[in-house]
Amino acid sequence: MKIRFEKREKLHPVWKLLNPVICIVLALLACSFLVIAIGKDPVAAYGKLFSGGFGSAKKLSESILQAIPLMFCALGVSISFKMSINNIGAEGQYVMGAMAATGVALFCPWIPHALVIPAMIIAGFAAGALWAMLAVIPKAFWNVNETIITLMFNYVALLFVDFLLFGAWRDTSLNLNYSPAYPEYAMLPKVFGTRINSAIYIAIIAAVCIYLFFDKTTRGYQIRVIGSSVRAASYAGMNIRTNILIVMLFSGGLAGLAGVAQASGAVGRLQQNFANGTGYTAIIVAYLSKFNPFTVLIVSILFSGLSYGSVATQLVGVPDQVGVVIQGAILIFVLGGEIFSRNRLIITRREKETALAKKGATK
Amino acid sequence: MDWIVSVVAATIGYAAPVLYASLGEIISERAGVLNLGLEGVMLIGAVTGYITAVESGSLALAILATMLAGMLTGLVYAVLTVTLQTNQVVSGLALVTVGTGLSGFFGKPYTAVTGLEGFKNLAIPGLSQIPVLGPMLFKQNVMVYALYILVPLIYVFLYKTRPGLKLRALGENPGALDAAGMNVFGMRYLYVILGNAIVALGGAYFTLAYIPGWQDSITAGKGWIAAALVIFSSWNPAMATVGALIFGGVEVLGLRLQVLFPNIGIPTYFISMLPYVATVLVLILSTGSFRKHRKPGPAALGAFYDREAR
Amino acid sequence: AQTSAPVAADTSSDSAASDTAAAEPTEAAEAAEATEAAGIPLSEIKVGVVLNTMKEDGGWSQSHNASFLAAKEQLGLTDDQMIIIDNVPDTGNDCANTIEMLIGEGCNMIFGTSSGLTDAIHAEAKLHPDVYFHQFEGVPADNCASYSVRDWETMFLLGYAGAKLSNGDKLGFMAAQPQASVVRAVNAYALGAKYANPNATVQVVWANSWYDPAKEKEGATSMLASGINVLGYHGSTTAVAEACTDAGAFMSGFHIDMHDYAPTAVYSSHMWNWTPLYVEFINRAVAGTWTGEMLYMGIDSGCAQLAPWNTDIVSADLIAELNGVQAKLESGEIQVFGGPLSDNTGKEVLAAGAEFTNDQLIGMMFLVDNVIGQLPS
Amino acid sequence: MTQPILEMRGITKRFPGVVANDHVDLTLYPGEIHALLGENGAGKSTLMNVLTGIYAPNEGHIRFKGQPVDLKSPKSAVDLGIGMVHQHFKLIEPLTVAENVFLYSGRCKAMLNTRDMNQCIKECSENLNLKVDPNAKIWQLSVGEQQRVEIIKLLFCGAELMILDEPTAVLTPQETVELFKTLRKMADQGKSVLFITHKLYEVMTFADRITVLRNGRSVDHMLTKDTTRQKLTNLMVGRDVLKVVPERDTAKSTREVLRLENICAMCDKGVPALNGLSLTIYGGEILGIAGVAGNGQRELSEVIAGLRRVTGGKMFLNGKEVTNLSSRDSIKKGIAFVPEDRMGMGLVANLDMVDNAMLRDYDVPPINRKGILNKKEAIRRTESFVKAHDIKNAGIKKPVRLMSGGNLQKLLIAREIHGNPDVVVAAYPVHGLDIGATETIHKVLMEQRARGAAILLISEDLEELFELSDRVAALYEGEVMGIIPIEKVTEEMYTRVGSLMLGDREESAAKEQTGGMAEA
Ligand SMILES: Nc1ncnc2c1ncn2[C@@H]1O[C@H](COP(=O)(O)OP(=O)(O)OP(=O)(O)O)[C@@H](O)[C@H]1O
Ligand SMILES: Nc1ncnc2c1ncn2[C@@H]1O[C@H](COP(=O)(O)OP(=O)(O)OP(=O)(O)O)[C@@H](O)[C@H]1O
Ligand SMILES: [Mg+2]
Ligand SMILES: [Mg+2]
Repeated sequence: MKIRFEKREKLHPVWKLLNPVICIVLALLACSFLVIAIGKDPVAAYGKLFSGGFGSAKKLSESILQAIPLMFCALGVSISFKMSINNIGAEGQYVMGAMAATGVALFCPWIPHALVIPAMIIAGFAAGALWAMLAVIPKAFWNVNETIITLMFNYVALLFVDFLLFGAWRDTSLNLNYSPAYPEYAMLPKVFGTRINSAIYIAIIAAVCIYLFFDKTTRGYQIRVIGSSVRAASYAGMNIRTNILIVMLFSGGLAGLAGVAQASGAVGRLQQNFANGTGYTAIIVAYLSKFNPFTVLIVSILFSGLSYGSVATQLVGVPDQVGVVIQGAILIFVLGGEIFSRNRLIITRREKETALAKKGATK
Repeated sequence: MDWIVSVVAATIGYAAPVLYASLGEIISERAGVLNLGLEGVMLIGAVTGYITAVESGSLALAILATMLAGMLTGLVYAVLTVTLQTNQVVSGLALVTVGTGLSGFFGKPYTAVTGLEGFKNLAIPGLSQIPVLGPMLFKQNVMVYALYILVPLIYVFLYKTRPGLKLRALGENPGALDAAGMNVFGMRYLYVILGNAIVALGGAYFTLAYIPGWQDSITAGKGWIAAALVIFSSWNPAMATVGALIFGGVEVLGLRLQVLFPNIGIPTYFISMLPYVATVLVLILSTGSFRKHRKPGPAALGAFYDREAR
Repeated sequence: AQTSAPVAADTSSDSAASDTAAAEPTEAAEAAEATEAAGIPLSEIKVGVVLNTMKEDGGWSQSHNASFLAAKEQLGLTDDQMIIIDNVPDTGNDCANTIEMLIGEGCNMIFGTSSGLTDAIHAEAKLHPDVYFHQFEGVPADNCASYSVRDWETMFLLGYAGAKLSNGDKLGFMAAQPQASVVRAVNAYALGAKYANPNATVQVVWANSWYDPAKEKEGATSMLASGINVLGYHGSTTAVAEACTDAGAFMSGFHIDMHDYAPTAVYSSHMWNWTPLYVEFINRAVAGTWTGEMLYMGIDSGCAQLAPWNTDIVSADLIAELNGVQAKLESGEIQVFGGPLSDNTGKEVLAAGAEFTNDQLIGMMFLVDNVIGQLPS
Repeated sequence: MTQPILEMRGITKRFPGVVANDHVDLTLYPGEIHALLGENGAGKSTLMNVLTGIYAPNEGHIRFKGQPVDLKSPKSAVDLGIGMVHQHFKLIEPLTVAENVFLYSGRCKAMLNTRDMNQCIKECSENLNLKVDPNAKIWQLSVGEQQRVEIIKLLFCGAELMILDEPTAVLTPQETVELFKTLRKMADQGKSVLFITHKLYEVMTFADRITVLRNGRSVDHMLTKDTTRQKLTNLMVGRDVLKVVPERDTAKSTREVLRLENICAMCDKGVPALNGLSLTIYGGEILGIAGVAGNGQRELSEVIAGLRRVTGGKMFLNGKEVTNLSSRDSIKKGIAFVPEDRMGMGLVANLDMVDNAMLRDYDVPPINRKGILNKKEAIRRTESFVKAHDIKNAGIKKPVRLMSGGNLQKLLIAREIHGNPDVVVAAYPVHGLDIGATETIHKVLMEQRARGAAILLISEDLEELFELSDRVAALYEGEVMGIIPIEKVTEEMYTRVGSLMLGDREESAAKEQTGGMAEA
């Protein structure tokens, strides 16, 4: 038997849509074997998983709340990946954004209360952007691999925030590595009737802006060109260095906004390990969304629902790590399944191979 | 002098897991397959090794199981990146996620299970009596000694043998090897699987030799450091050794500074940043485009090979 | 009675609130407001527990998990009457979500075992006034109690023993992060050592990470390499035990009896036993005497325990001496954090005869004068 | 006749959108040198890739030495003794010449011995009269030297059936002669040689038999002695080709548009590629650049287009110095560039036609309105391109990677001449195009010339150069060896330019040209 792939020209749009769905189902199936392996009931576990994340309006709204920082990070990551800049430093940019917002909220008493939230947003964006741009300066000027450096910057950012939280910024009234709580005027208003905060509007506006940016502006056009072909871009006289920095400005800035949204919208103070892996999950989300900003919003909710729901799997005795495994497995299966939308799979039996000579395998 | 000896000895012990991971990754990247999932593979290796050791009581069996687990992840990764032609950067990240999740899942009952006699430091009779060098190099554990053999072995294999020549060619121009009738896909599978087996040993080093014991995310980011070292090393196992020792040295010295100069005035958090900052600096200095003769890495690295593509 | 502390309360009202909270269990005295609350029948008690790390973590959460199971056993609760959820991050929204889930499952007593869960517990307590909340080292409120265990008496004893076992005046201490509870343990250890040997000093090394066994081992090794042969420890990995075994040095364990990790090195361990606290809370709920107050227990109630002295290391004479010191601690003759105290920069932090408030203990952020090391400023 | 060594019957290979081979037949006998002929894109390389097991055919079957064979993978072909020099070299750049050759040789021992290997290759290259340094790394070699390595590789490893895909494109005429001497020797030993070339002269001189492909079909096969160049050309093109040299005024323009003085530049590897090159192009003329590929053509075009920094010398545009323009400025100053690498550089495969149509002036009005793209204008423009040049497409909003080579090139050139540039640099503009597209491109170039643009035309096809150019400059190792005005195309012109391409300067060329070429 022989297996090979043959390029196909186009795929029926229904199949194109179905492809990732099938892959997700397969991923869930594969993970159910894990549950079986520890002697638990996968149906019950998945039931808890999904009802825990999406089972009621309240749970769904909690998942959306949790998804907000993920949305910002994934939007940021997706624009850098669109230019083929592998920014895996969203985690650090997120934390830096939260740190700057905290600085404004707690340590700038001279800012009029009404302006505190706008100032936090600006500071958070700027801090994330600066941290991201700093990490790609070696790339922009000396063409050093950015993947690793953006990652190393995460560790540095986390340690720096730890330094503040264990020292100068510590809430001295608590046995906690937390900053003091934000004053009321530094908290984002809630979306009416729910715990979801108004940063969700910013996320939606950001998604629209990103869409328009790539479709309608010369800058977005340049980034699309560079992302597809660096050679064509330099042929067209595009300054790659400037564009790298600009992309990271927005990529990091958006991740910084994730920090603002979480700190000022949900938590109300800065905490140690504030991002808690969101910056990494964002990469998975961005990739699964094929960098489409609107898809990013939806997939973010799906993923945060999965992580919420995984807590509930403990009720039936399944460790919550299963949620992480499922997230990774979904990515792996969707990645691996992509080839089937570009190619058709051709399996020929040994005996049939010679017959191929006369018949012609495909039309 | 004693102080230096103890720092060097500690550095070697600290560098060993990173070096295992780097060596494995060098093999895989030389074959043209970028695997950023080192952290995940190490964790899977770590948990497998530990569970096997606890259950069977045999360290040899544990090492074997570790390598098998590494090979299994290698097989999955090869199916993804070689056959299914997925994006290697993202696949690597997926491997980190899955590796972290799986190791936590299966390791849960073994967290803080104690009583395992791991690989102990063994003084090699004779060699360990050599002044200065002896206590530095030859009072380590078996997994470190294995590296003393593995590094030269991989070096000679890569640069002095025909299969090594093929491996070097594989990451540069798989099309050339394919046209000459060599099995590009098979070789990529082989080296990704082999590489991951070695990476997994890096994880098992923590659970079987260094600590021993299992805890969630026990590798604490060392896999990423290893990925950086591969670039620094120009895909050369000898240079990777140097890189791992630099990294280990910075980390060890950072901690010793707290003892030597307890009132140094630099917050310890900044000292803790040193290894990461050093990694960034070393990467820039060794691969920046201002360097005249920098090696950009295997030309086909990160790209899948499709025979019929143009 | 006190007003419920708002989630985002500023610091001044926080400390005001906890000043009124008693440091010692004072059940009946203040139970006036609780009398109207009829008790919950034991069969209707349902306990929901949120652990911030894995329940097998070999330390913190493991000790809580074991204590909850013991309490369940002791009170004869059924399996259905207790749900333990672990690995819930302190940060972010996960805790609130988990509590919602537990209440959805019918829990009427919620326990959060990390001080990091404070904000979420306060917010949820407001939303569910009929559920009894309990938080570790938090701020008490109407339906939210706070609790802790005095670990400094045991740490003092371990420091005392360490100084006696040391081959010189200098001891070491391997610590994870400079969080207040860790700092408090370091200080108690150092004060114990000083009580045994007025010249004793304690070198502290911070790993600056809650979870990096490699770093902890290396940190321990760096102290042992400088000639120190006794280490105190506050953390939950086996790494330091490994380093001490290799070097033939001694150490004190933390969280659980670490004797098995390193039989030749661990001379004793500080161990948590939360069972008396949890039994007390549940009993109060059943009796209808439950109040939102601060409950602190220590070595006297068996909440803080020492593992049996390792007789291979600690001589019988020394054990006798230590028992004497322990008796003095229990009788209050020795106040671990009694004035005068000055920090290692020479500043006086507590005048002679003075005592720390609860808040000052919870938020302790200085190193006593015989500790060598620094805190982030 | 003896039994054929190879029979290919009914081979069909489809790629998305193209039928590259459509029921092709090919027969090969032992001991013969066989030429495979066809226009660019006729499917020659595809057929050879099927034969070497790289492409799996959709239909057809192959017999080797009378036995049906199933070429599942290149390995099966290698095992049968089929060896090939590929059109696009299959060399490992960071390895040395010797390592590249030994990599494939069964003679290579498990442990490498550099000294023995080098010695062996040195002897071999001397025997074959193909000089290369065995210890040099491939990336240090010129394209010509790399071609020699490929040939050494093939001959060193030995094969029953040797395939050479355009081996002579970058060889000097002398080397070509040497190569075919060697191949003939091999054929006399009973081996078979199959070679592909566009140079009819080589076919007529060296081949025993010929197979002609057109549009993916095998149209005819014949003995060399039974045919003529004219017949072959007609077969390849499918109709009678009347040599119409396009009409052009001979009035000499004297308006100097672009002048290069002593230009020096490095190639990508940091090795000097242009060494004091001087040129002047006048408005309304086409200056042809002849030369073996890899002698600085690419660097020359990139220097003019502002894509490569010069390390010495000066460039003037309309009398003003413009040395080291950025590519942005060079676009703004009216320098159009049709690069040799159409898809990688000139066009972006994943973007649609509209996006590609504005690649060079996305930045200036009317496309750019204060940072916002004027999509309407871009679409209008794309549609006008499509109309003006009859560009076939699947929709202007579809990625251009779905378009065929000829239509891509039409889009590219339409974009470049939009806005009437002063200078047009066209590198290999018709490479890989069919006759129709070629004619369109040539027509466009002549129109630009008539309009008064200064045109630099780089090509490896002397016929094309002579047909279009007013003057032809020969490039050798980054220097202009001489510039020849083209008035009347004679056989003598070929030899003259040929010897310039070999590095004989104009002064000395007259004496030596007879020696080298007469033999050929
Ligand atoms: N293939 C590539 N992929 C990604 N980034 C690249 C690539 N090639 C170059 N770059 C990045 O772009 C940077 C700058 O490119 P750019 O073309 O803007 O240089 P430049 O023309 O010298 O800039 P300037 O005009 O500002 O002097 C390089 O240093 C490198 O980091
Ligand atoms: N791998 C491929 N994928 C898609 N199309 C291809 C591929 N290889 C060749 N083609 C197409 O098949 C046709 C024949 O190409 P081929 O390379 O065989 O021509 P050729 O005769 O060798 O031309 P040249 O003289 O330019 O080398 C062309 O239209 C080409 O675009
Ligand atoms: Mg530039
Ligand atoms: Mg060809």
